[in-house]
Amino acid sequence: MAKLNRLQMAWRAAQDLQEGMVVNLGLGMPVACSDYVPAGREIIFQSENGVISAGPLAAPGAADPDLVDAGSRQITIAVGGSVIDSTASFAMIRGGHIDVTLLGAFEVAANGDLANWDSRIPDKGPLVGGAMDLAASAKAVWVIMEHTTRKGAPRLLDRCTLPLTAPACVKRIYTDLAVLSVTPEGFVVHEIVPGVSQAELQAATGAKLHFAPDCGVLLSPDIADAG
Amino acid sequence: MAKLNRLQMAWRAAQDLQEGMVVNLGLGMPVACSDYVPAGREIIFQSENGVISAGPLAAPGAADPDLVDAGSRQITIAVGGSVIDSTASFAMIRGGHIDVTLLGAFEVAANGDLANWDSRIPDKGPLVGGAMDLAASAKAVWVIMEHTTRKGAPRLLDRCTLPLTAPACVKRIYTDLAVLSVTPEGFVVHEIVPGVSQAELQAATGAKLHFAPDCGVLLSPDIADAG
Amino acid sequence: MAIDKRITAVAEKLQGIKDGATVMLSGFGGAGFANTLILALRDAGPRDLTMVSNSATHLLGRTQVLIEANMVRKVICSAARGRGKELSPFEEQWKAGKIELEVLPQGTMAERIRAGGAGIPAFYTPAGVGTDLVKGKEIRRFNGRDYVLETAIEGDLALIRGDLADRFGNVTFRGTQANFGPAMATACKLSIVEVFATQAEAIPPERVMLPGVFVDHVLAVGGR
Amino acid sequence: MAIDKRITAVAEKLQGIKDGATVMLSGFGGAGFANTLILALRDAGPRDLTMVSNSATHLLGRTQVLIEANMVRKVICSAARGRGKELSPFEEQWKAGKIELEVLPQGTMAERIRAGGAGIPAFYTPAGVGTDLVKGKEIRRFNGRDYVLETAIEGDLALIRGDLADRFGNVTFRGTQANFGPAMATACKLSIVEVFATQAEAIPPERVMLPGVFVDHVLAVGGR
Repeated sequence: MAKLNRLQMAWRAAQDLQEGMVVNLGLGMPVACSDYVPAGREIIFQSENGVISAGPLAAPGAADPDLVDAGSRQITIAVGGSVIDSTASFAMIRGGHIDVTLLGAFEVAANGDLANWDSRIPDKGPLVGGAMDLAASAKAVWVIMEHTTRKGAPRLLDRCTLPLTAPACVKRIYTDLAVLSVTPEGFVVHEIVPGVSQAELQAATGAKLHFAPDCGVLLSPDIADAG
Repeated sequence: MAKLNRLQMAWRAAQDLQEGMVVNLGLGMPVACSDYVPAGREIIFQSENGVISAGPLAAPGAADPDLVDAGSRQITIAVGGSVIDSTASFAMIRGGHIDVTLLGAFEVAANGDLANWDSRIPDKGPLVGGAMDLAASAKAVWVIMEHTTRKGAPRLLDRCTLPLTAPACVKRIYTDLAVLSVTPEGFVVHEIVPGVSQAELQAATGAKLHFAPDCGVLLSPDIADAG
Repeated sequence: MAIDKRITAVAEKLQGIKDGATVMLSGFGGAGFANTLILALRDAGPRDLTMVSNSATHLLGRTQVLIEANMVRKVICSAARGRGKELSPFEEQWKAGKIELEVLPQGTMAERIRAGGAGIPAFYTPAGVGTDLVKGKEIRRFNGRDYVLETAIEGDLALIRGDLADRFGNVTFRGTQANFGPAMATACKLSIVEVFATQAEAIPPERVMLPGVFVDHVLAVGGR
Repeated sequence: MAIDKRITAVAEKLQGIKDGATVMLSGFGGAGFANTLILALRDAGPRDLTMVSNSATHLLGRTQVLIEANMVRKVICSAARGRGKELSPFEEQWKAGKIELEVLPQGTMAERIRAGGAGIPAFYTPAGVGTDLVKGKEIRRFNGRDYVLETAIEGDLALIRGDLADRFGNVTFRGTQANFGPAMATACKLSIVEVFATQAEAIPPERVMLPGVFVDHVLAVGGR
């Protein structure tokens, strides 16, 4: 069984980003996607603190503490980019001008419910950030997440057990085992990593899986994940 | 009886604008006020199409059709000014960031009701513009208007007869006969032009006038009104 | 293939505008009218349009060519009065009952358009409360003051005038060209901007006044 | 005497900030924190503050000095979680019931602040609908979708970081310094901006990012 590592998951999701799309990348695995966009494809990476078209991380020595993305990383502005304030940035998000938001998740339900903001850590304060605005209003919500918890419990469920970020919003899911979409019938599997059977994938999932007629193999290049 | 002409009325109102005030001037007599601000006093003249700090009209030959005020006049930007879009301009207006708006009026009532947008011209379309936003939200609404109609009927009334722009908003009125304020008790007269008695002013007014204890003489320099 | 929103002709881009569409036209006082695009829309000829424009009748803007061509079924504006005593083309058709009119306080109109682009379905505003203009609309009290509920306006097509544009669709404005343009671009399914000139090279970040995210096509027409 | 909003010391300007005041602090991810002004506010010492800031706990911003000084009664933010497993100063006081928390979707927070400065008492938004965060709030359906009613947030004091300012109070921002700053400036009775440098000469119109109309005082503190 060839589970993808975190960077490979980001790579796989990045392959589905199309020229000219306006894309918001969430913290964690999603932000790594910008490193794996196919060469020559121009994507507008929006960051909710007001960056329109974030470029690569700033080179050491050239980093500017006044220029950061929503993950507080010191970045650059891509050619053609600009900066707006928070109200304008969320007007853009809320108004449906983000083609895809790629978010991490704790759980996703078969109806597209997303839980990614409150994992119920005792005493730690809640962290909402921009996830609810993005999940509610992006044209498409895609999720990158491990298929199961570290203990092997499924994260793709009939119903979420954790507090929701937004109901019925997730359209596509990239896990370390498979690529799935959320349809009116529930989860549909489009690709599975080599060495995992449909039955094994179903066993790792907390909701009924449907398999696309052209369900294929989820392949990714070797990418070392130091993280 | 020394009625003020239109430019003298504008002059009188301009004397009450204080250093640093943010002031919006309506079409007609109000826009003339900017010509009569006492020397050395800096006023920020906002125009609702997005001009923050309009300067004088553009010189002939230097006029730029892309730079106009809300009266479609080709203007300049004053030192320290800038330009914003309509949504930002009305956010500024609606949010109470205009210290004074000086508007023309057909009628004002003793409770401060303002009627200045619909004079019921048959078949002509209605013209609201920014007056309702300004009247509803400026910190102070001042009016410049002739005391009576051309036929001598009063424009300062117990109740407006024309459709309202906003209720109970007017604070101060500059007419060709007097300077008045609107108080919880009704109209209070502060200055009257030479040669007009309190009784004559009352006779030209459609609501009871109160006279301030220090009611003075309304004087203005000679200004020729070509209009 | 890189992002390139520059076009050399607009007719084809307007073919998808159907009868009954809502069209937003920027412009205020002679500044910011996309007159080239408006004429192209007249030539495209969709009918029963709802026209959203600050004024139904402009002296310098060409908004009334759509009215004169009998393409407009409804006007949403803040100013519907033509200059002078004779009736404007809008007033003629309005008087004859051929055009419906929704007249709004200018700030309410601007904010409703912004709301349309910003995912806000409705908001409360003080403008117009206590006047005939809000008859039939919901009034609600917050902190001891009455406000009127106003809903978002969205459109099918925005025709906007700017100064410069780059291949990403980033736009700058001169003077007071912007006025309703940026908000209209956010509120419409298809947003086209005519500019003095276009360039392949990106406009510097700090000079961008309307981000290309909100713009579909830019057309250089000269005429600064 | 001309308009001049430049100040050389801020302590006196903060004397009017009373116990129970609402204070807005700009800043996001290390950019745009008015750390000099925040320390001055700590020294001024008003108590029972409501602190409006994107994050209750910043690594690079000094927002938590107000919390550590026991000056904050309530926090309105979108992020209340400290990094690492140990509790942040905010989390300690929150856990102990000493600080009330109102956590909002970041866009809702930004729009509520904008509304406070723009004379909009309330608006509807889709963010948070169907989640625990909108419990007790009014839900209303527009065009077949549910939205939540959110009200404006206004403040007594905004402390903002910019780059350059002129005597009119016009401000520019570098990089992503702006974030919540411009909206906060519009929403507060008193708005103070610390900048790298001030100048008597006016900032050119096309470079102004926060108009001086919304700014009461500007203080040069260096530190670019």
